[in-house]
Amino acid sequence: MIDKTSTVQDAIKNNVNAGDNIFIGGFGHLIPFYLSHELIRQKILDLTICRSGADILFDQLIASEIVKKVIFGYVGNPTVGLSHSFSRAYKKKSIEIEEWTNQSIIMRLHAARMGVSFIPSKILQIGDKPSNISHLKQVTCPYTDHKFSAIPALKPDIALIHAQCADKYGNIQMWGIDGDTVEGALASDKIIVSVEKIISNSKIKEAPEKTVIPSHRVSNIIELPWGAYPSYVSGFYSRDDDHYIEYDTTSRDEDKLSSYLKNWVHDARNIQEYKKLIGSTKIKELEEGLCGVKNED
Amino acid sequence: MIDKTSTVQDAIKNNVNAGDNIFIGGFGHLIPFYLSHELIRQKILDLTICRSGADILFDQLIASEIVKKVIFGYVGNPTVGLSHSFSRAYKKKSIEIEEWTNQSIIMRLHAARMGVSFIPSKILQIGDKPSNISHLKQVTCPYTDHKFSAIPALKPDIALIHAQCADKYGNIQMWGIDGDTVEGALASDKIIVSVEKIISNSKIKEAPEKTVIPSHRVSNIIELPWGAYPSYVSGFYSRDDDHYIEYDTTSRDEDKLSSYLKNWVHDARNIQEYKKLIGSTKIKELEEGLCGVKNED
Amino acid sequence: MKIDYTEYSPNQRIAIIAASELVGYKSCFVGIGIPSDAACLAKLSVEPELNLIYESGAIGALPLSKSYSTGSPSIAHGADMITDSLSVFSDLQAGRIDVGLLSAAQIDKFGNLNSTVIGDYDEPKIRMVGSGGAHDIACLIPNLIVLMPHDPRRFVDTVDFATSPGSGRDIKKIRDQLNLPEGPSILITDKAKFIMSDEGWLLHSILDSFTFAQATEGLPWSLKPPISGPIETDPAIISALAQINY
Amino acid sequence: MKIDYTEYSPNQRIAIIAASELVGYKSCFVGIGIPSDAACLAKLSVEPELNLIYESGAIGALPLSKSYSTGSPSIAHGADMITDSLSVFSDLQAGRIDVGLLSAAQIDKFGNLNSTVIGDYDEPKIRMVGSGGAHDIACLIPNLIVLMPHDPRRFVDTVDFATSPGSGRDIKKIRDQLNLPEGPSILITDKAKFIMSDEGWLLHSILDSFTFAQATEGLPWSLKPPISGPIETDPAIISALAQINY
Repeated sequence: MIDKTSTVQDAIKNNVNAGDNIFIGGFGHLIPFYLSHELIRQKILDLTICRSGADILFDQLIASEIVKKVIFGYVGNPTVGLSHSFSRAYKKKSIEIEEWTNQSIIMRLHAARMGVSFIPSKILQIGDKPSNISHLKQVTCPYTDHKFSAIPALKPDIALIHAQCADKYGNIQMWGIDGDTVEGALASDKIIVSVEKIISNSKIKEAPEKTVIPSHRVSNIIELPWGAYPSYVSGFYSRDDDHYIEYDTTSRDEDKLSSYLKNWVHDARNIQEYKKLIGSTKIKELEEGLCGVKNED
Repeated sequence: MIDKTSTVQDAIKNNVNAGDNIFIGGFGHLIPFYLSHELIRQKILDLTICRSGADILFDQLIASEIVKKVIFGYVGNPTVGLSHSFSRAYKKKSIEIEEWTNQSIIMRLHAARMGVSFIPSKILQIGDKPSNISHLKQVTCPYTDHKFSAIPALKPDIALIHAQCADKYGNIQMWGIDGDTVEGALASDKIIVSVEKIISNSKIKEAPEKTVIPSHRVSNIIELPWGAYPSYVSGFYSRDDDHYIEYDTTSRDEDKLSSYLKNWVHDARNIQEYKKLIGSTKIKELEEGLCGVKNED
Repeated sequence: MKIDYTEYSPNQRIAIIAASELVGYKSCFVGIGIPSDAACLAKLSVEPELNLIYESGAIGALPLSKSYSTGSPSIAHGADMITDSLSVFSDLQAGRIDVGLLSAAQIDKFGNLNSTVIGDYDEPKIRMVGSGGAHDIACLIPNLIVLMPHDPRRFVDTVDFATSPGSGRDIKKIRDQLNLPEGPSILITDKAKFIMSDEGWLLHSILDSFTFAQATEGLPWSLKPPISGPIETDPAIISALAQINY
Repeated sequence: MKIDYTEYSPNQRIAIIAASELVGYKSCFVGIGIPSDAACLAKLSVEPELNLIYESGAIGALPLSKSYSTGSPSIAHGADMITDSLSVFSDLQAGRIDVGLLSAAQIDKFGNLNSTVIGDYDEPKIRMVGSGGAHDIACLIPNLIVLMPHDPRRFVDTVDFATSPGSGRDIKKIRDQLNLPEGPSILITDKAKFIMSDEGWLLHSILDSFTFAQATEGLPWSLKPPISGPIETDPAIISALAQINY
């Protein structure tokens, strides 16, 4: 079997092209911050980024001016407030948006993952429809004559996700909250995965139910412990709610945000630098914090 | 929370009606033999039974003349041969059949599980279509103009399944091969589950990823260790291939099959009797045999 | 038992009233914030059978500490089941989840909710977070309860953008044609309970300790006197309040 | 290396020839029996990258002992991943699985396969097991290899029932219109390899140790001499044979 381990630099350089449509994993849990930051460091332009519910990682990608279009159900800083860079870019019209709902984004990914160009749904038939999806078509069930919205497939070029473990061949193990991470990855043409820990194939085979993506679908694996910070990884570390709260203040101000990005993204040339920025006190606190279900090993 | 544990007699009597459409779980693995045999013991008539790939449990239900209709993708004795009772009943026209394919049955259940009356698929557009599904309709994608078959939802009245563990509230834990068991259960209006072992709710919460059906969807739980014999249960016991092989000879002959059913079904008034029939030598052998992934506890 | 509701914060009062409404339900689609708090409160007191379902895929948790995201560790911790969002939204669309709780930035007379933009969609004054799962819940849940702090700026005649569709005569007719459930049927503020009618929200009842004037102050809808007496709260709900770490 | 193929059983010979055809593929949809044996043999010898995918949801297993069901313990044991059948069929429909291997009771000139009935559908001589996943694989897999023991009764001009659709000029035209892959392209018996053409199966090559007469004996199609020399087998395949416990 092929060894698919890579550096974060090579994985992004060899798999992502300017203009790509990128699904970004993580639903509160397992957000691939460090892996996705590499898109910024390599300044890969004109990207479309998509997922159902997006948080501050989307804000950072938008602020870095590498995003042309956002396809989403929600973009914000959960409980804390708005995604300020998203709001600014939207008002300046420096990004295009395609606005759906969380369920419809997930059903769009599911259609692509099932290999069909649409699936019917009961949603998006009433209420105001954003102008960019006002062309949404209906379909009639040939058996019941019921009307459904026809949710079109969304097949990203590539998915970037973070998970707990993988073997070097690319069998990916994940547990805890998934959201649309696995569905989005499996809908995509290519998949790159950063993990907390690379484990042996025999360890994988001991718990095949934990494997959510099989090796033949994965392009590259990168071991990036703490790569999901400030989100969290069940069994490894908790969420840094304070980081999210402070980010609200930071991102309201474009200058403050620039130095945040210099600090946390551009200058964090490797995962050790990123860990240094988090700091040992915080690391200890988050390792001891509530973090879902512990690794059973 | 409500205690949903029950006897197998009450669970079937209180939840299944004559004429019901019953999804029966188990894909090679976790076939609910003892639980489903109760349908025979209680002589609940005019049943429709459905699943994708069915093995000798379907043969037994058909032989017992409680089945009016079979909705299926496959009915046989895998590798060993045909389902003789199914073939006889089909030729005598004592059962109706609705013949699909494994994928289309699963997509039919998936449509019901997703709450839509159909989903598009690329299959069932070429090749011979059985006369009973020759009315299958097509649907055109409103975006691509591609033609798809419209796979109609299949929403069973009730699902009977077997799993490894549950708490008394009805949170069901399962691992190993699933096939369409969980999809079929979640598509159904009611769900009855037999398990190898009832465990505490706190044990459930230690591994919430193993839970495949939440308590509020489950009508009754029955502890029936060895209830999936002669199929198998990952982590508990292996498959009795010999029983399947011998069943081929038995079921070719209606008299032999009658005494098999008397012995293994009608006279096995409780799970202890069933275990006695299996016999301690065989039990030891199957407990030690290959049986997928062991229980991690 | 006479309860002085002014001792509780507006959000606590909403959670208290909402908890009463959850009696008899087995499964509840909840979002983070007041909806989650209300559902926890109900489960701890008057409806122990209630299974909390988060769109992140967590089912059966009872988060008693502050959670920021529907995917937070506190939501995963203590769950009976963690599945994926597709599964939860499938259950929702199949009518397998009994009741849902929603909040929003704006609400109008017919229960349309706005979490998308203040102002024009293409040239907004404020660009907000978008629907998330709110539109989906408002379309699909058989019983929908809306929770809104009594802030008159958030109560309008017609929302700037109907992210989550409402109810009332006209919308219900379309919902019927589409085989959708009837939409929002109850609105709870920190002072009163409203119910949906063909003509829009009707004042149903007022929380003890508050007057009609307080309960309707600044609301843009012409409101008749409440059709029912004061809201009674099961003391068990009040006792359970202490367990929730707001 | 000169190999005496008559030393091997017909099923072993099919597996040997089929294994050669799997070089270059990363994922293979396999059923129980000769398909599974052939895929295991390829993985053990000439294509270690090959991921075996069973419709039961098991991925990455290498079952070396006799398995009766696609859901058997031997298939689950040693898997890298166990997912559900919906997921596997979704991958299949999305074109994410490279190659499939099928067998059947009957095959015809255009690669239509029958596993449903011998005789008339409503009044059959023999009622068989039905499609299982065979129809689905035949419709959807980008590369389809058919494995059939050389039993002339199973080779017919037109199958009694086309459970799994074939290929050739007319069917391919319909497949193109429906955006389906081209269908069966290779047929392997225990004596020869055939390839699909517009006019149906063409004899491609014969296994060393067998003659043209033997390779075509009893087949109902008018067969021209093979278009290629004898089938060469990588000795690694033969060596790996011992590891499979038939």
